[in-house]
Amino acid sequence: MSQPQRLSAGGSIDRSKLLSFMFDGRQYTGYQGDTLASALLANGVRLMGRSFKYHRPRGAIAAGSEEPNALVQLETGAYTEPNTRATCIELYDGLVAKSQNRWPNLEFDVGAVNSLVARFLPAGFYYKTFMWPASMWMTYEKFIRKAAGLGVSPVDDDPDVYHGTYAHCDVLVIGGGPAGIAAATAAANGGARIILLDEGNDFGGGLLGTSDNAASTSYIDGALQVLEQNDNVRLLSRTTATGYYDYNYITALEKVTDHLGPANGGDAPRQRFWKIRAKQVVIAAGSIERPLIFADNDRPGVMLANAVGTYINRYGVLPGNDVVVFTNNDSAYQVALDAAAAGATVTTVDTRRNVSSELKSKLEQNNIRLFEGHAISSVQGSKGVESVRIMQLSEDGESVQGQAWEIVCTCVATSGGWTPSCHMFSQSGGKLKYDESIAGFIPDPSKAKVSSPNFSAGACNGSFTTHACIEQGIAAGAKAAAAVGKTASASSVNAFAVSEIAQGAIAPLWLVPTVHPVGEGKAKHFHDFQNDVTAADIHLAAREGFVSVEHLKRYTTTGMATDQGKTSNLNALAIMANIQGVSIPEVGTTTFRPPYTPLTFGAVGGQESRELFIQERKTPMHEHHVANGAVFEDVGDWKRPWYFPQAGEDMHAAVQRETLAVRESVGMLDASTLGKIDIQGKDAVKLLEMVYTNNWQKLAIGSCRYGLMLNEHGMIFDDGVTTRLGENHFHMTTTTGGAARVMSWLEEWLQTEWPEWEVYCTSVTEQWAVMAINGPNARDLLQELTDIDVSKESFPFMTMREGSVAGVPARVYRISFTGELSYEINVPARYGRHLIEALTEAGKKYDLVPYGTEAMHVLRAEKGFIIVGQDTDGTVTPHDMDMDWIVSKTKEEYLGNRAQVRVDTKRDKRPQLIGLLTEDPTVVLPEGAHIVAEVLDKPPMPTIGHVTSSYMSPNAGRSIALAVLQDGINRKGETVSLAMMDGSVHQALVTDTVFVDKEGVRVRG
Amino acid sequence: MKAYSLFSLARNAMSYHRNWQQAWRSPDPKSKYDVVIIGGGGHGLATAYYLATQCGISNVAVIEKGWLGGGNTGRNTTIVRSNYLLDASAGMYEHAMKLWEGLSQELNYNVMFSQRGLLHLAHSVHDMQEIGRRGNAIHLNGIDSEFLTPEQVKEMLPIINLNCRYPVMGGLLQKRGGTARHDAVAWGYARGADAAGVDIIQNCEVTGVRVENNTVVGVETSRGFIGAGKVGSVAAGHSSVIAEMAGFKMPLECYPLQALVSEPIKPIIDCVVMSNGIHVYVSQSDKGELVVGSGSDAYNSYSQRGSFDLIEHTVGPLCELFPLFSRLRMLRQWAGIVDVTVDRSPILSKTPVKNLYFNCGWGTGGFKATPGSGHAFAHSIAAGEMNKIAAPFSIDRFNTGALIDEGAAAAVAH
Amino acid sequence: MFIINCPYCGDRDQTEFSCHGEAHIPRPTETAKMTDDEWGEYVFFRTNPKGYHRERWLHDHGCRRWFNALRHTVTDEFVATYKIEDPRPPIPGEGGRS
Amino acid sequence: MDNPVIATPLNAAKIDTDGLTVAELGHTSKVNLRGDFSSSTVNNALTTLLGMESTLAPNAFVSNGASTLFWLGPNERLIYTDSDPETIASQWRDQVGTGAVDVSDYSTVLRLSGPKVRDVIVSGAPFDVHPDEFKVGQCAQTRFGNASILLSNHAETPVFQMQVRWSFAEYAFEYIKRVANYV
Repeated sequence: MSQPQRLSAGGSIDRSKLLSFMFDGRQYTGYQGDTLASALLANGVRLMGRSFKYHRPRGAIAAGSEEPNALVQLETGAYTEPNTRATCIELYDGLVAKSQNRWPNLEFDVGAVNSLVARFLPAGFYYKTFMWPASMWMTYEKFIRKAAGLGVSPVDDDPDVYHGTYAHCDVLVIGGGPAGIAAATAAANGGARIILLDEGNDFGGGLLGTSDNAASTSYIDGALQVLEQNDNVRLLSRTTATGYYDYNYITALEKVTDHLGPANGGDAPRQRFWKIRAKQVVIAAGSIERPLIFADNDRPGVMLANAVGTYINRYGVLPGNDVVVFTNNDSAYQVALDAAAAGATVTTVDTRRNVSSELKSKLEQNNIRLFEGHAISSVQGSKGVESVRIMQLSEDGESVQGQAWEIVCTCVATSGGWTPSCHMFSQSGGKLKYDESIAGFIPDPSKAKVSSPNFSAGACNGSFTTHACIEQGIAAGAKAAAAVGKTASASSVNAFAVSEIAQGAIAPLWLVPTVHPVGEGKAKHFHDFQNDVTAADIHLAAREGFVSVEHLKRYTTTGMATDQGKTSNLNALAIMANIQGVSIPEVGTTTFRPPYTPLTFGAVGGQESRELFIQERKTPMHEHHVANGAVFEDVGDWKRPWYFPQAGEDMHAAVQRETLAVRESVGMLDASTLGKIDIQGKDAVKLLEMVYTNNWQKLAIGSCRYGLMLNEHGMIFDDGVTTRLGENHFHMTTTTGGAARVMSWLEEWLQTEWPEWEVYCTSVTEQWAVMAINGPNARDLLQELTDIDVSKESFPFMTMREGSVAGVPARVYRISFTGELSYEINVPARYGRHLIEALTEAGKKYDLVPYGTEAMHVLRAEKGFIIVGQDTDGTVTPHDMDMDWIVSKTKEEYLGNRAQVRVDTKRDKRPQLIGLLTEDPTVVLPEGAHIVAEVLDKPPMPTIGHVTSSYMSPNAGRSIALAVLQDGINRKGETVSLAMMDGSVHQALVTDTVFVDKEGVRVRG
Repeated sequence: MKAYSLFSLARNAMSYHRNWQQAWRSPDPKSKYDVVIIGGGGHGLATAYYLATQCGISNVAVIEKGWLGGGNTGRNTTIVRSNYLLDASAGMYEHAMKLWEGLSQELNYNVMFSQRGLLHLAHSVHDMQEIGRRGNAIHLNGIDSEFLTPEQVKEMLPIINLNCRYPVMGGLLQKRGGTARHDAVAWGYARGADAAGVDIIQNCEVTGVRVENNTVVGVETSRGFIGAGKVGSVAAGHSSVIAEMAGFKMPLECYPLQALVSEPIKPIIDCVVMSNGIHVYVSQSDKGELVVGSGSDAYNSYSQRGSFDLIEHTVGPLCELFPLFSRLRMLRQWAGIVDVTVDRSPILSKTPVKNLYFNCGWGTGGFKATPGSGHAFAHSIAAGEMNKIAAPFSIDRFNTGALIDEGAAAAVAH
Repeated sequence: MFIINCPYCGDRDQTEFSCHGEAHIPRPTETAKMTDDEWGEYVFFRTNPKGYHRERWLHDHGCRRWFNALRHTVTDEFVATYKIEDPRPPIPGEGGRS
Repeated sequence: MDNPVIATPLNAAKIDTDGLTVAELGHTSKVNLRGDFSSSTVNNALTTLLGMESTLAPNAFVSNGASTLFWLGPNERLIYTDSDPETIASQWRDQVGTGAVDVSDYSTVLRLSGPKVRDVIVSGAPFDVHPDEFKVGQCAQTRFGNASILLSNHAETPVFQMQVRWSFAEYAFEYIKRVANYV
């Protein structure tokens, strides 16, 4: 018979839409509006999963996101999703789910052997063993790892897309129950911008599970209609507030298409991640029922009372035909009545002796048997409750006595009271206070964070009746609206007509005794179901001194499971408090850490994934490089041509060819990515004098000069050529990776240290497209395209000329990073593509070769030009680089000057830049290879330097290298040894750093 | 101290675990100790443990303002490695590594030190040069290190996306690297120190450092004055505060450092993965959770709260390098307070005040050093002079300029 | 996630800004006359208070102006932001002290 | 080599989907201007060179058809102009003696219109673009994903402009294209 536990009528499911789904390989049916859990219960399936440690059989205890037990592996293949709460999965046709953490199957799970040896596996047992022999730990651990871990990760890439977005509002209302709806309605009425969100697919919160379902839903719908018509209100269902951060920044996850099933969402993203900035926040997050902690309280069929009520009233499902309601407060009585009304045989067991006559008579009218001052002392049935035994509680609640009554039942509805959901308030930085009257923590508004103004209303504030929730909601909404300068009106909120049972006082009973002392006998008292943490574990923790909340948590793992202790934390605190004989607040409360419920990684990334992960920055000539077969290198975010292989060429061959061509004829390099800064103002020279180590006063207009920048540690951090365009006007270039850093460096000093100086820096990096042409034929090539007189005499080395190149306005800098005759042609970026095409065309007769960054590196190394970040590493001074020539001896001050003369910076024998020539000219030393003081047969060996740059140089006709070597400048001519990781050793001659054209005639040619 | 073993476990099971003794006592402070250690984190407890067990000084108190192991010891991502570039760092971290390798047995407490390997990924020519240099330096310091090709990386990590935004060009592997159970380290050292006679005093906040003619004589605490022959401050994020009490400044700034874990899943990655190019720092715990290191915010803070954008900039890269993680979920995020020096290396040093020693500045990398730091600090305090391993980490280096700059050595991009 | 009041642009999201450490540390003049210790003090040593902190922020995704802020390092809450040339706003509860 | 192609980073790419139209403007001349905008010298320069007033509230822009002046900072403005940017820059330097730079090619400008515009923008920008907060005539420098942008509101309908650096243009455009499907 299908859906044997489905009631013939009632609930807000759509019985006209029959859905079929698969659980553990079996076909079932349910209705639109079901959750996977309600549908399984309707089909009489109570066993839904296995616990983490003991593999105990488990069923759903809740109907919402607090569920610790009923975690399933949803769907398969690329769409699979581990650890998904069956109580939160909206049923769709064709849904496929599997139970987790069991082998070979749920009914028969080998792992359950753990529960047989459970007594040997108390909290923290692993700290006490698996230590011998030491070598075995890794083997033990393999098994531990296999055993742990619940569900399985997908093995394919996520086929879904996600959307992240910011949102702003006057008032954010967290929670769409009676309090939240009232707050939003009251606040919206005055024109405030509102966002109202709720994790359910329908608004209404607790009301959706109440007996007079019809009346409640019509009340909700009425309120929602008004809100929907208001343009200033955004209603977000299926949206969970996951985190509450400083200055009212709240993150929320919206499940946009999950409820449609895999690949049914069309263009819409699977989930949307909201980053909401709210001027005011109303927290109406409701509360979570606590289970009573009694012997074997984890058997499938033992559920939270409100969950039983919700399954009956919202889903039209009767979780069991024989129901025992076990409570220490009045809220569960309505559930008893609902179950009876649904046709169940109901017995109510109340730990209290003073049940109100009103409640008693209600039970009598419905033939519900009541045991006062009694408790469940044991549960029979392992894969599902078959019966419970109840016994009388002693006055002090410490023991059970007298005769045991056996009551046959398939469902136990238990209520140990209600815990306000203070997560959001606590995350906002607010402190909680303990409220005896409800035996729970509530927000302490006097200890809220000033920068995150919020109001708590309803059950999360300790008020559990619908009428109280609505009143508080109205008040909170009004206050929030007023705080943003909007008026609010209570009258806009409809009156709630449904009557409720009056709630009497709760009599806390944190641990229900059995005939055995806690921890003895077979039965276990679970408070953290998923992590299998029992009252006995808390006793052990106390015994061993793990008494502070955090120690308790970490030692027993209570509250650390995927439900983060929503149903267990307070029970654990209370049990520890009793053991120590202190009050619950004295034990303290653990910090509530985001997210409220687990948050999909993909959603957090939103759209900023794949191509949008990190921008690929490209120069105006990029397409031309692609067309010419460039292989690109990532330099920062930039794509730079690395080399241009021709048919049949590998990287080495291409680079050798490009390198030769430059010195033989002419080559061109895209240098657009270098940082460029326009510097103007009457104090511009003063700035250069401070940020560079050399002198800038006398630089002539139209001339260029190379400069080194130091930080205040005295270490090189960038370099480049700067050109004087006018008396008070300069054009600075920086390294590609350093562009932003240098710009910020200049502004920092100008704005914070020398605000009175008149200097204006503007980044013009992308204003200019730059092609560098290098080689003996560079002049002739340029002459073909320009009206500038490029003759040696009128356009000398280290000067700049303006004119037209290839018919477009250009600045041509005669500077060189190759030691060749070289011009860097700058044209406005819009003409970049035009320039490179013109050069290619005119270059044909000179066999113009495009070359990439690798050939550039070889060419500059042949000349001993350093690359900041490769030959330097942030710990080297100009002297270390053998560049004393660029440090002014006359300047009083420049950044980093004082650091040059610190004890350690001025000591000799610091690592210094030198050249290396290997004994065997065909050996190209690996970059990073180390020079050793002496060669030993095996490490450790003392090192005295390392290779920073190393290439095969076709122009030197052999391998060359740059290295830093202790006292290197004085060691030229010596032979040093380099020890390779494979054990081999290379000898190399220490030389100066120039390997080609030592006299430097070519660059001035 | 009753020894832990499979047998003690079985024996206690028979008596329903009623007879386990306290892991450590909760004594009232004495009026004076030979050495007072400020801070009951891993480093402080290790220092006390080695003072009592190796330096013959057992009249020691560890003073903790909260619960022991409650600072960065209980908030880090539990990574252990010793593959550092510079000799001073290699000396310290390899010293720690060697102690890690026998720690569970030494403490008779399973700290679950698991050498599942630690893999650094290189994503650019510059990264390759960096690991090339570091790999060689580590090798020549006698520490294990090997280079991997992208294919070998893929073999170790079948689920990795080699062709991510900055394609993986190679890797540097330290097989002896891995993880340990962070809480267990604090608890194991505490239990061992307590057994050796050390008083561990929790919920006791240091409110002042009493100095007489430039020599420390004790500490003012929320439980009264406690005299001390020598004081070792191992207060991590609160070191500047202790220094201020003693009347000097430290070259430190405190930042929030964030981390997060996923829901537990069956084993999917075995080794620890670090990528500076994509900014990923992930391992999988024995419980099955992906443990992910995030970044530190750039503003000073003692709040143990970070900015959410850092979480975005941690999860994004995680999914870029491991696209299949996209459907997994973040279970919990948190932050610690890290005390950072300019050269990103720690301070183990004498101070301007006689007999007052500081161990701090571990920044984002302290956990892995715990045994080595405690061992070196204990022997240095006992001797009154920083020992060979600790000496390079003196405060003086910020005046002489002899920084130990691992950060800068990793170099800026060109 | 702070809202930061840029003295020029008004309230903006934290992600438009970057923080650059303790404020009001002028670069010494005549550095040649300084000892290594004095220089080290200037470059490396910071107050790093657990409490009110004066620090420099840059509105780098905005007007690219540097400004100062007075912020509490335990609550992370801003007391004030002020232009580089502005006088220092007083520390709450400490009267005129600035 | 006469009349060379004048390129823009996106080659005038367009998006035309339900609720959103995006187009890259053709090459636009831009000049970055510095100075004390409360001074008469600056005011005169603005009047003589561009026929504009210097009084401009923070995060606002004004246009006189031929030129549009954007507030970038206390002493910084950006001008879109039909006149020759180099000439304006050099004349500014002569008349005011402060900074002026031709930045025409540094960035490109996307014009966005349609009911989806605001939702598209806030998908990547932490800035509140609600009509009550960000009115016609206002501009703001903010962040769109990883890109720094200059955003301006040109009409109620709404019509927004997004200025973005040349090398970030492709990224911003693809970003807009992707989220356009999601909002």
